[in-house]
Amino acid sequence: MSSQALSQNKERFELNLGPQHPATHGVLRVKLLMDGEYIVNAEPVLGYIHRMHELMGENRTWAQYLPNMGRLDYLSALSYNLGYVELVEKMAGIEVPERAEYIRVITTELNRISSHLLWFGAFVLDLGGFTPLLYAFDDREQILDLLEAVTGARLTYCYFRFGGCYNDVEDNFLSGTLAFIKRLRSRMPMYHNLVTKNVILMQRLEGVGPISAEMCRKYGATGPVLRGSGVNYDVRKNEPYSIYPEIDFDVPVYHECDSMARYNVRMDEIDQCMRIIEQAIAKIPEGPVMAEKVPKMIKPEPGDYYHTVEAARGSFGIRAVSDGKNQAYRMKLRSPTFSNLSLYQEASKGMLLADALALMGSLDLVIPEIDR
Amino acid sequence: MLTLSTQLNTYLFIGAMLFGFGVFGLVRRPSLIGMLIAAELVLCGASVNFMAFNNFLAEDPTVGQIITLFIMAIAAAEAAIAMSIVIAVYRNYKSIETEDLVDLQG
Amino acid sequence: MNLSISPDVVPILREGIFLGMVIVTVFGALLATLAKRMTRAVLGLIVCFLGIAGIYYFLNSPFVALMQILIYVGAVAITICFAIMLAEPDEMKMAAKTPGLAGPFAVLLGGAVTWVLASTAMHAQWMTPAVKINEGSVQQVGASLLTMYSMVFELVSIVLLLAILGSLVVARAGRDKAEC
Amino acid sequence: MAGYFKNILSGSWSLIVGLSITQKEFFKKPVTLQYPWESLEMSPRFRGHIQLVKDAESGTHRCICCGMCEKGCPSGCITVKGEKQEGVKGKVLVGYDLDFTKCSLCGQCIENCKPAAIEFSKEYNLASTRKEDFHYDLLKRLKEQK
Amino acid sequence: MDLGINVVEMVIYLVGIIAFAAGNAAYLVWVERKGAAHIQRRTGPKEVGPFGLLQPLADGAKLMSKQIIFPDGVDKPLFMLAPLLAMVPAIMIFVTIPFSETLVARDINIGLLMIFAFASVNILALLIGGWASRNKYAVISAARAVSQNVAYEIPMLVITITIVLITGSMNLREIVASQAGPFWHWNILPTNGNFLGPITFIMFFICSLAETNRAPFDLGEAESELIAGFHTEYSSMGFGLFFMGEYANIVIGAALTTILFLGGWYSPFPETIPYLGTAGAWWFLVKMYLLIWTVVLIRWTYPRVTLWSLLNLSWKILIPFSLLNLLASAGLVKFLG
Amino acid sequence: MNKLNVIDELKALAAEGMPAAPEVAPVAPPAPEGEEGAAPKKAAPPAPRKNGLLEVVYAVKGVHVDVQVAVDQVVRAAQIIDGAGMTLEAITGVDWITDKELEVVYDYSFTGGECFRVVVRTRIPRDQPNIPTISKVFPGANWHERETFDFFGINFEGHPQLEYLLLPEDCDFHPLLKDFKGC
Repeated sequence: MSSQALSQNKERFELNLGPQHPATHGVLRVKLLMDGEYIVNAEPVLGYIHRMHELMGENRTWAQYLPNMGRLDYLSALSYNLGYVELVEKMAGIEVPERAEYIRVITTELNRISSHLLWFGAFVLDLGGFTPLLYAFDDREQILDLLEAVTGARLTYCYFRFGGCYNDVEDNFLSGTLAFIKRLRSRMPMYHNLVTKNVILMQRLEGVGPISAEMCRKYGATGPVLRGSGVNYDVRKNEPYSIYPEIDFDVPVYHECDSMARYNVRMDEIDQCMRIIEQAIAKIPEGPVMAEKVPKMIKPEPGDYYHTVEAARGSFGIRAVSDGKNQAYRMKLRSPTFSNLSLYQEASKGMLLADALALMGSLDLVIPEIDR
Repeated sequence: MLTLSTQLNTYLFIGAMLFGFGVFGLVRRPSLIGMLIAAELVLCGASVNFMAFNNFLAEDPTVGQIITLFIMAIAAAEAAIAMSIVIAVYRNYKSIETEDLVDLQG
Repeated sequence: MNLSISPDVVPILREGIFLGMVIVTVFGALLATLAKRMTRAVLGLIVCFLGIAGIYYFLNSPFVALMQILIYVGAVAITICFAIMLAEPDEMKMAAKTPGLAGPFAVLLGGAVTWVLASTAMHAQWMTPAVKINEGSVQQVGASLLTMYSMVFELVSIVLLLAILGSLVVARAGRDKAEC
Repeated sequence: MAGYFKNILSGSWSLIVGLSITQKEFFKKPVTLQYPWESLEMSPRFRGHIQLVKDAESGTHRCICCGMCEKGCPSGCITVKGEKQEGVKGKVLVGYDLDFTKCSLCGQCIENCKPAAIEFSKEYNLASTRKEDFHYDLLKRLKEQK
Repeated sequence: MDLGINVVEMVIYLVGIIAFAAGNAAYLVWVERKGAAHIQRRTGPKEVGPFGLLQPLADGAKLMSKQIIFPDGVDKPLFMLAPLLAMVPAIMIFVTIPFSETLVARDINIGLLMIFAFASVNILALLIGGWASRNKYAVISAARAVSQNVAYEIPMLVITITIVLITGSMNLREIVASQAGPFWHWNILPTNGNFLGPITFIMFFICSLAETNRAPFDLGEAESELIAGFHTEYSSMGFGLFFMGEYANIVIGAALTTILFLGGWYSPFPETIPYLGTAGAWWFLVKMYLLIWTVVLIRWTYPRVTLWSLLNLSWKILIPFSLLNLLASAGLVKFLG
Repeated sequence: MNKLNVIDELKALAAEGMPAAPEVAPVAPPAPEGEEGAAPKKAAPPAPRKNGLLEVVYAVKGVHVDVQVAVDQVVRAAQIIDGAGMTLEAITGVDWITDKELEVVYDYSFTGGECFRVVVRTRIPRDQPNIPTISKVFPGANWHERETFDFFGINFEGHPQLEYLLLPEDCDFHPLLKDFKGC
């Protein structure tokens, strides 16, 4: 009897984390098998806001598919816009004016800062600190105001067009951006004093949720998760697109592999984004923001094309298969958090519930992008 | 006029009743925890007796109190050990019912 | 207007409170032994402990009464609650089981024990001491603990230490075995 | 052992620093806006739902019923109804329906519009409990604006 | 059972205590919300009454008008009993707290013991509430809350024993009286025989935070992990009582800290200074509410600790230090006093 | 990582399955052309591609190497790529309904240094969509394969948990198949 009893350990119980749970940031369900406070197995269950974006790509013209991009990752929508328009420009051979490229980079990097700020707040909220979230929101609102003045939207931007941008930026946007960067520079020490150096936060994050570089490779994790594992990989550096080669910036890499490393990577990235924006504003030329000869109806050559950009959460890849029509034959969206989350099951084994949620927060999940 | 609260016999009777309840529970309960609860009742019955004698009959009224405190300490120790035994038994047998523990010998 | 309670009423009030305490105690003890669900049995135990604390108060020992709450309610009852949470996930199923022969036997045995003890107590001739050497106040209890009964005091502390160690060892060993 | 005390000290210090920051922020002015009582000026590029442009010269809309907005719309939320009328070249707009529940405010319709007959409105107080409230007849709306 | 029980006095004290506990619980919620809002650069409640001062009443009315929901499978009697267990001991404790030399409901000889006895009943509320809810989050939360409470009761008691050792009494009024005078007579400073003075004060404060399940030790109701912990399934006044119990416990923690360390109702200034130097209940309240404000500020500043670092803090830092302090103070009392 | 080694090994792998004159892939087809270099007029659908390795122009296609292998070679291809320290970006399918074939596309990239992207693709018959899983080589393939199973109904043999990932568990359709008509 004893051996049989031992084999089936009844002390374990199942716990449903989600679909609605304060820590899952949206509608993600994690099926936890727990042994007391320890996690034996954590299986993420996806699909609660699956919208079949890939099928929409096959039913819409290339231009009509544009607004879908802002709905994937609503926190860094412009990166996704950028990836898609660059892919179509590559397919259709459209040249983009230089001013448009600069505007794209400036707005995308602003969007990346806002995304990281929101992540920062939400992450600390996951760890139980509420106030930093609202401080981060304060700064983020400034970015949203700036971007709203340019794009007309606050969250789900649809600003870039094949061959350029929807419209030109005004000078007060550029000066406003510089003023904002000055403001954020002065706020960063506050964030570090309040949160980064806080001993409780350090205890919560240091050594928690280790993800080795090899694990990242096996699961295809990218972005800050990969860079927090000591791999110097950033699409902006490794396969430069747009005007990134002309801009001098560093890729923050931390070798600790823990949640703190991922936290530090993102906080340092905010600094680097500010550097990029400053340089881009200094260098931005005058000129048109829209290519002159953009075909009314885009019909790329048949074949398949792949393009990757660095979104706020990792490398966002699009594989488009064209059959020469004005619609895509197949549109594959490779979202970074899908891969990042797929390692959660393995990485969270044997962790405490609180630590596992810290790990989940450090992956920076945006569920609509995972479910697509 | 009723003067129950000033009579030794009242307290002794309460103590005896608690003790009896404890014995009753010890025999009746099929599970370890139930028996543990009953055992606490037995200890309480004894304590009440001590306190009663202490108040009415003892020359030195600190003795009964001290003994009661000791009983409490023993009860706490007993509860801790009983809990660990219950957990250990449950881990091994998936049950804390005394009937299921027949192969405890080996 | 005299709003103070007249001295005549005080003993009645006192008896009333005392009876209340006794009823609470007995009710708690009944619940503790008869309740089908274990959690309710623990609740009964707690109620019983609180009643006994009240009875101790009547025995001129508020200190022991409060210690009763602190230790029994605050520690022992919580330990038992913990044991239930850890070891009885299916208490509903447990409740369905009725003791077979144990029931009547238990009633007989319990009743017999109570009867024997109570009748002995009632019929015995207790010697009332001529003089009390102190009042049994907290200070005096403390002094006794550290002078006359210091040896017992130390022994109890050793017992407690051993109990902690022993329970750790027992609980721990089970865990290792279950995992490998 | 020295590390033990150092950890305690530096940890406590970080906690005190954190407290001083929040205490300082406590005395600063709130940055929020009490929405229903105060409201923000929308930026010029703010994208509300689309509306027909009122032509300054003719005092009416410029729509020529080409249907490009309808075709360009990814979500199919625009229905343009035009009909032939005696003595008028081309079609005359008789109805311009917008189903705002589907609209994603991408601006494809406005880009596709040759005569620049539609623009984004600045409407943002658009709460309702009924779906029908978001079906707009833009032509009627334009007339009501007069 | 004293003979001269005055009915009027008893009723006044009882009503006063319940009003004080309930009023504090209600208005501390307001303080918490308003304070948190301003810390976060928001306005907070402002609609109901001036500065939102009637918000607690509106909240109370809302809570009372809600339906009590019993989820399937809950143990009904226990489920209903738990909120009462959370509130009643808290009110019992208020009986012993001396707000000034004369303003105390019952001056009990072993008041300190009484506070700890009834505070330990409070744990049962969490345990029973969590268990009766039949909700896994609630059960985990209850287990957490209890292990936390048990771990922090030890250093708290040891520190309290140190103070009792110095004072030689468990009577709260006498403990305060032994600190009579300006602040250098208080137990917070080593000058009064409490060897580690300010450190024990901070340790005791941390313990009281942990005992009352306040952030950053609010593991029991860690909303990002356990939804709302042991009161996940509670609605209406069941939740309301838990909530009030929590705030009443905060008041008790602050009051106890004031009594043990901050000289109770004594002014920090020498008596020679007019007005400021006079002792009285207001000084007690000033000190208590300052401590409560610190509690609020802490909640809105720090992230939550994990269970292990919480237990480590207790076992590796607080307990050794408090034992050290006990030994040192005992030595001090033995050789100097 | 040595790019050339990977290319050689993949080339050898692709050549293995067909002794009868494997197609010598043209190196770098002209930029605007389709991948086959022999894409006929737009009206006619392109013929199914033969197995083999193409080195394509990165600036146009976004990948460096494009290799089509036989169905039973995908695991070995994954092993070669894994051995080179590359990572799996995505797995997806394409429904070539006119050819009655499904294409499974594996995107690999290199994150350890200089950019290098490899596409491995294979074609399986539409009525028997079976393909070995590579989740033993890349555990990250687990979800990608489940997603492809959701959308195309491709059966990854040996997959540890081939259940619906994004679609509801009770659905009985595969939306990205070209004959899917909505539900």
